[in-house]
Amino acid sequence: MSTGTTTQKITLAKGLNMGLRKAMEDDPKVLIMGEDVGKLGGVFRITDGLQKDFGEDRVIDSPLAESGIVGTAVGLALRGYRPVVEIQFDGFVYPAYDQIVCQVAKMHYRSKGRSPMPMVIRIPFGGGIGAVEHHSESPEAQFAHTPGLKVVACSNPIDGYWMIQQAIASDDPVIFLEPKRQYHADKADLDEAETPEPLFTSRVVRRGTDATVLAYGPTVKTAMKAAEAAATEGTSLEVIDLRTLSPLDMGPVFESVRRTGRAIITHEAHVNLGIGSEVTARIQEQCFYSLESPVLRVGGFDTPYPASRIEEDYLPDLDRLLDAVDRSLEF
Amino acid sequence: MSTGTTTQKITLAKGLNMGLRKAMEDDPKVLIMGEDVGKLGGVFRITDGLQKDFGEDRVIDSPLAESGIVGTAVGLALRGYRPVVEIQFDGFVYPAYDQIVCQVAKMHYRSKGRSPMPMVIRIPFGGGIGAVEHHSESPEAQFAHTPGLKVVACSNPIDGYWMIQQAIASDDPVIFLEPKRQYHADKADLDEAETPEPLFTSRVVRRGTDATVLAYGPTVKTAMKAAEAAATEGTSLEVIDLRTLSPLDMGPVFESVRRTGRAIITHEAHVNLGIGSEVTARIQEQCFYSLESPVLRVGGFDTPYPASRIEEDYLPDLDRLLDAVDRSLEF
Amino acid sequence: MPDFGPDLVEVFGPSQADGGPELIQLLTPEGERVHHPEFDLDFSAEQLRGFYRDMVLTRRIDTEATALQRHGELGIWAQLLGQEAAQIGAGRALRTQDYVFPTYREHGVAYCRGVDPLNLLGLFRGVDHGAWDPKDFNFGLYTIVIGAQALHATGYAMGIQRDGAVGTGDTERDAAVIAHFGDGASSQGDVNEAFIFAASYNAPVVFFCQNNQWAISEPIERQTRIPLYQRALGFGFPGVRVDGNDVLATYAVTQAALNRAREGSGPTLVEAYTYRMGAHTTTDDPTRYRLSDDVEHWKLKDPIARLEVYLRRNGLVDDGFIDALKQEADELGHHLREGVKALPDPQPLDMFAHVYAEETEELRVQREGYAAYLETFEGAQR
Amino acid sequence: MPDFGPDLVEVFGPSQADGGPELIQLLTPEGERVHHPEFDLDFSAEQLRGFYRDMVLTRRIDTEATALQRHGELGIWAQLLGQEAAQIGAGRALRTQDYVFPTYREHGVAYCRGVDPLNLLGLFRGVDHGAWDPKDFNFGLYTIVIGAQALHATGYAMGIQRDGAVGTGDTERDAAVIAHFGDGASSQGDVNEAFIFAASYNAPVVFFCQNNQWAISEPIERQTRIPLYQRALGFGFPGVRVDGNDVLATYAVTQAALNRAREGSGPTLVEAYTYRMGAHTTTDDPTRYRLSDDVEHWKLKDPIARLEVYLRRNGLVDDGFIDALKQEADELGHHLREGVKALPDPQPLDMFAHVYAEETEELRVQREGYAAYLETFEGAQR
Ligand SMILES: Cc1ncc(C[n+]2csc(CCOP(=O)(O)OP(=O)(O)O)c2C)c(N)n1
Ligand SMILES: Cc1ncc(C[n+]2csc(CCOP(=O)(O)OP(=O)(O)O)c2C)c(N)n1
Ligand SMILES: [Mg+2]
Ligand SMILES: [Mg+2]
Repeated sequence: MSTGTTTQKITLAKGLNMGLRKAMEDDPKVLIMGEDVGKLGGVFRITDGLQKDFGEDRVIDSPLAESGIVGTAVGLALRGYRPVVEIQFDGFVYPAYDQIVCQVAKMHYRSKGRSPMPMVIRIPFGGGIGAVEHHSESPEAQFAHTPGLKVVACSNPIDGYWMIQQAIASDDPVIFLEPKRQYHADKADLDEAETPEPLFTSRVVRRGTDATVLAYGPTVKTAMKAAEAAATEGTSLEVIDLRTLSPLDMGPVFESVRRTGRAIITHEAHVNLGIGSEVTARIQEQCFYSLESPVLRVGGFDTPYPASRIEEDYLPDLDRLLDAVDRSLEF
Repeated sequence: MSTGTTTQKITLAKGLNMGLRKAMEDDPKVLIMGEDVGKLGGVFRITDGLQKDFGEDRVIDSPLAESGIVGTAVGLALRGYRPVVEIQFDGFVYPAYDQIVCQVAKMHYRSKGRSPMPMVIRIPFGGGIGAVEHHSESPEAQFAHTPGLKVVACSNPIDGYWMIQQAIASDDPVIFLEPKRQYHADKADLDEAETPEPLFTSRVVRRGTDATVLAYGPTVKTAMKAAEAAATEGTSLEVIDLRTLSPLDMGPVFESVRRTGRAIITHEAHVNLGIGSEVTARIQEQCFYSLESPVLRVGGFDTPYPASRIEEDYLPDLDRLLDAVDRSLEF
Repeated sequence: MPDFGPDLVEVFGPSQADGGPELIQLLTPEGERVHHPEFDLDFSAEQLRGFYRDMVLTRRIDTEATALQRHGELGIWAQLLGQEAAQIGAGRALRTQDYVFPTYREHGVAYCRGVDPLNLLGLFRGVDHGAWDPKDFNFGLYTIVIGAQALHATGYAMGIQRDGAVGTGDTERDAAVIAHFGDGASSQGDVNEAFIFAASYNAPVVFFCQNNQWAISEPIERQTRIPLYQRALGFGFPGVRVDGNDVLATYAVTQAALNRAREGSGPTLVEAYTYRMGAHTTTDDPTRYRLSDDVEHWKLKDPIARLEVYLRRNGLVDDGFIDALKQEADELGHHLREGVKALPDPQPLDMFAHVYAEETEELRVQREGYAAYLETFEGAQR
Repeated sequence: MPDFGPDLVEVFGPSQADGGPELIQLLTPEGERVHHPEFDLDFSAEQLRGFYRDMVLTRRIDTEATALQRHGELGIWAQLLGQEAAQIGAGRALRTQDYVFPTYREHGVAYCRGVDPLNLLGLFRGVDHGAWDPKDFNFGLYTIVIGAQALHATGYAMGIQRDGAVGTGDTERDAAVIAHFGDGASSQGDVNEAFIFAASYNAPVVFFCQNNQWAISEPIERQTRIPLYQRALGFGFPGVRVDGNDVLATYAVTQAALNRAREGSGPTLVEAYTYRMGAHTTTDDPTRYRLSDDVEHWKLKDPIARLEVYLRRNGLVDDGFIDALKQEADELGHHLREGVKALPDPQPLDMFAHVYAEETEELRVQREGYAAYLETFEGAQR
């Protein structure tokens, strides 16, 4: 591993792969578990090469049962391991839901802190890849509603590299959401010598004055594009990458909204009871007198994820976001 | 069955039992499935006597597997039956989560309406009964976030009687929440000759002018008591029983909040991403200029459900509700 | 740490790729008709030609779809190459009143049930999640969450019991259900719960597992250390392993299992021992995890080739038949190629259709809001 | 509709309540020592008296707790009456380094591991969700979601493998895991997935199922139509049925299974054939669903009585021993009665403790907010 300050251009997939490798090198208790994570390196190749280098005992191809994967990971965590579970696609996390919500989330509490659950559950999430049913879901709100879990979403290669390591280092269970359609989309410069920001923080990724746009995971890019487009028309949007969904890091959000007076939140998950509803409820509570218009939400519609030929209509895009910005400004 | 206008005093448990019986009499396709629903009549005796009268083929004791129960109910629905599934306690619905979210909720959509899922999933929910872990959960938000499901909560004996029949008659899958600690708490007069209100409607249960309190299931009673208490101090609270959580019936809520200018919502579920967050987000969007103070939420804290000796501290009660009313009025 | 892995290979490896002694076979890979004390059947020439035709056409559907995916017409395609006999054998053993719960790979069974393969292609193209009415063909929609449908099948079978359509002796009436799933899916809780429910209620369901040796990159020995058909023994109903590349044996065994179900004798697990010759789907790259030797070995067991040898050797087909069939396949290919491009794309507002049997007010508002929003673009490029 | 229920009764009914021919027994209900070709062991007098003492004290814990629930000191209690031999036999077969994953009814095993029974009572009283440190006793917290712990056990066993604590031949080092669950739980997907994972990885875990014939009101035949221990055969590892009311046989069989696990030979399913003499819990009313005849039948098989007969008949205990034990039990009862009332109630703010290893800012705010709110009542009655 280099110790200098050389940087390299990496994709999100690469950042995650490097981060996992680093975590495994740093701590022999870190294990990777999931379907096809071994020789294949996962269907998205995020664990590529890890089984070859760390062996079958640390990179474990599991029988095809998500409850089994998470349930055995609970046992391994009780034995002192730090399992990193890969769920192959967002839509396949539900068979493990009981283990996650009743066991992973509650073990620390139930045991009065004696049985920590240092587990990471990685979920490639979101749509836009032209897939069949169940491959484009955004299940984050359901986990964020569950005390005992922490939920984060990365949005770019550099965060991918750092956040996965921070999540693995966390003694709390972390649902780790990866925007699958960004895996190979963009490259960024990684400087391994940098000190990353703490995991459970949101981040202002673009400064602006007229309205605040909140996003996470795949919609950060959309929000940034919207801000660029708006700028050409003289509207200055501030963009915040929430990064952490539970806990929410509302400080920077409140600060921003108090300045701009307007907020729009966007995510791919259904609007109804999505993260946006909680963020909205908190903003209206804490920034009541600063708000010049209602907080607006631009999300996936309240329908099941549609057939992929019309998924671009389901997904919040630049236009719908700008439309909401306009509505907010014109309110 | 009586056809006159005689009324009888019934508990919620009795109302549900009578409603189920009526539905089974009316439609031979209605089946009851679950753990211990047969001879025992369910651990809460809601299905008491039904197996005796309708036989083992219509009141089906199942192997102990919730995914199995719901999954086989899907098959029975596809064959033209109308299964009414009992989940023994709220905390045990999670093994069935995948079947509910990926199959029950999506079958109608997936099949373009050709394979309806007229299924009711009854869940005794909420706390306050001094139980051990997993017996006091409020999982409604997770289902309400799922398009394709409808979610309702009854709060009193009369609604129990009517709503269960309406839910069974619905061609959509309904998650039917029953406030277990009210099962035997109060009695009310049932007049079977009445025409019930439609299922998916909220209802103003007390008129008031100073603030609107929104509740459902077990917290309706708390809200009513709070309103009485507030009245003695000269504060007039309007109370709305939401009854339907997905879809939400916001019309009466908006109308009320526009009048009172203030809203407080209460539920036992965790505040974070509970139904209250969605209701709040909608109110601030639709009643922006009417609101004189932020919408406040009084819910279960964002901790796992605690040991029962302190559950009264976890649960929203009269005092916490009145405290929020005060904060709203004083804002 | 102790060595707890490698000995698995002894149980199932390429060396045992013939399925072991318990394998039921009526037609050898060399095209020889062999006999079986329990599961033998007399097949008419017409039946045999029918099987052959079915398999050839099914393969054609698969290769056309694979090509169409390569040409960008489908988002993805789940290939069945090598599994034609398993699917045709099972599909042809069904009666009209039987009901099928497929996975995402049951193209051959769909074909047997009369579903236009264009509908299958549409799903993988992304025009919808399922275009046929299950009730028209007694063929359920493709299920992608692995194993979930095993429970649906069991429940449906419980419905058949309640309808009194089991064990009456009336062959037009007695019905059974077949639940398809893969070797990987056999590890899912849902599949095992289906075994429990089916056994408990003695439901008329046949669990038909195509053990194609792979669950994406994971070999069968990750899911079980003993032959998979033996799983059933633990649940108290019979399991049987049939040569899934032998259409005759698969037909005979599935028919026997369906008959058991229809007559009221309860569930059976049929393990069709076969091989996924292609990739898991068109996005998969099997060279990363399996040996080409293994694939070569299985090529010798090709389900179509062996029946063709048998038919030709016994003079049951002539060149005319083969040519006519080739032409039929070409026409089918043409139908698919032209048809897929002509499949109407869904319209944006279709997204809102059928979420509920009774649309909710809030969804109506959302739909109308989006419609109004779309109108603001009026012809303009979004 | 066809009749698909009643014949089930033939498989398991009161008539077969002796467990059938495959039942392993070392001590008959009449207190006669019988021998078994595979599972016999020599027991010292001290060991036998120990088992007896363990069972008597365990029963005392149970009856005291039941009484305390009646007196309103506990919210609920899950009784183990009748299952003492199954639990003591299993519990005593463990070595220190072995690890236990219990259900909610494993009071006898908890006792064997040294957990103060007051902690168990505390849980049912509602003072917490589990008061002991699992690591201190290698005894996990009670698990209420049925079957979930079978997977935890399997994962923990995979951890033992990774730690190289299997098959080394070092009896201080080689470890195994035991997963407890009930007959009802055997229907859960999680338990069956645990079988699959354990078999696939050859994990050192013993699945110990107390088949007490009932899952609340549902008889065993709703869960399985064949003897439950045979479930294991479908997954490729051994299953065995032992007389769960015979502490000697349970001990011998569990020890053998644990040894298999420790030496690296993988999982075993032990079905301890027993009977829930009491209600499911103190809130249950079994007269609604089962015959008192059945209960009477099982009374004759009482696990404690039969060992007492044997001990007395062979002069291994005298009245002095029995009296001393009675006194010990009385002291235990006293400890529980006094102790339970003295259990400190949790404080409101405890609710916020240990949600996370690292408390979140938002939870801190919520906690402090509630603390401030509580202070506004300052001594006043809320
Ligand atoms: C619950 C669930 N988990 C994961 C997946 C992703 N997935 C799709 S197919 C597949 C492999 C299935 O293997 P098998 O059951 O053997 O069927 P085959 O594809 O070989 O026909 C996996 C892991 C899924 N569809 N559903
Ligand atoms: C997943 C789940 N479903 C339902 C319950 C409610 N429940 C508690 S114990 C029990 C019966 C369990 O029977 P069995 O496994 O035989 O154990 P036993 O109580 O007889 O010891 C049920 C249904 C539960 N705890 N967990
Ligand atoms: Mg396969
Ligand atoms: Mg039991």
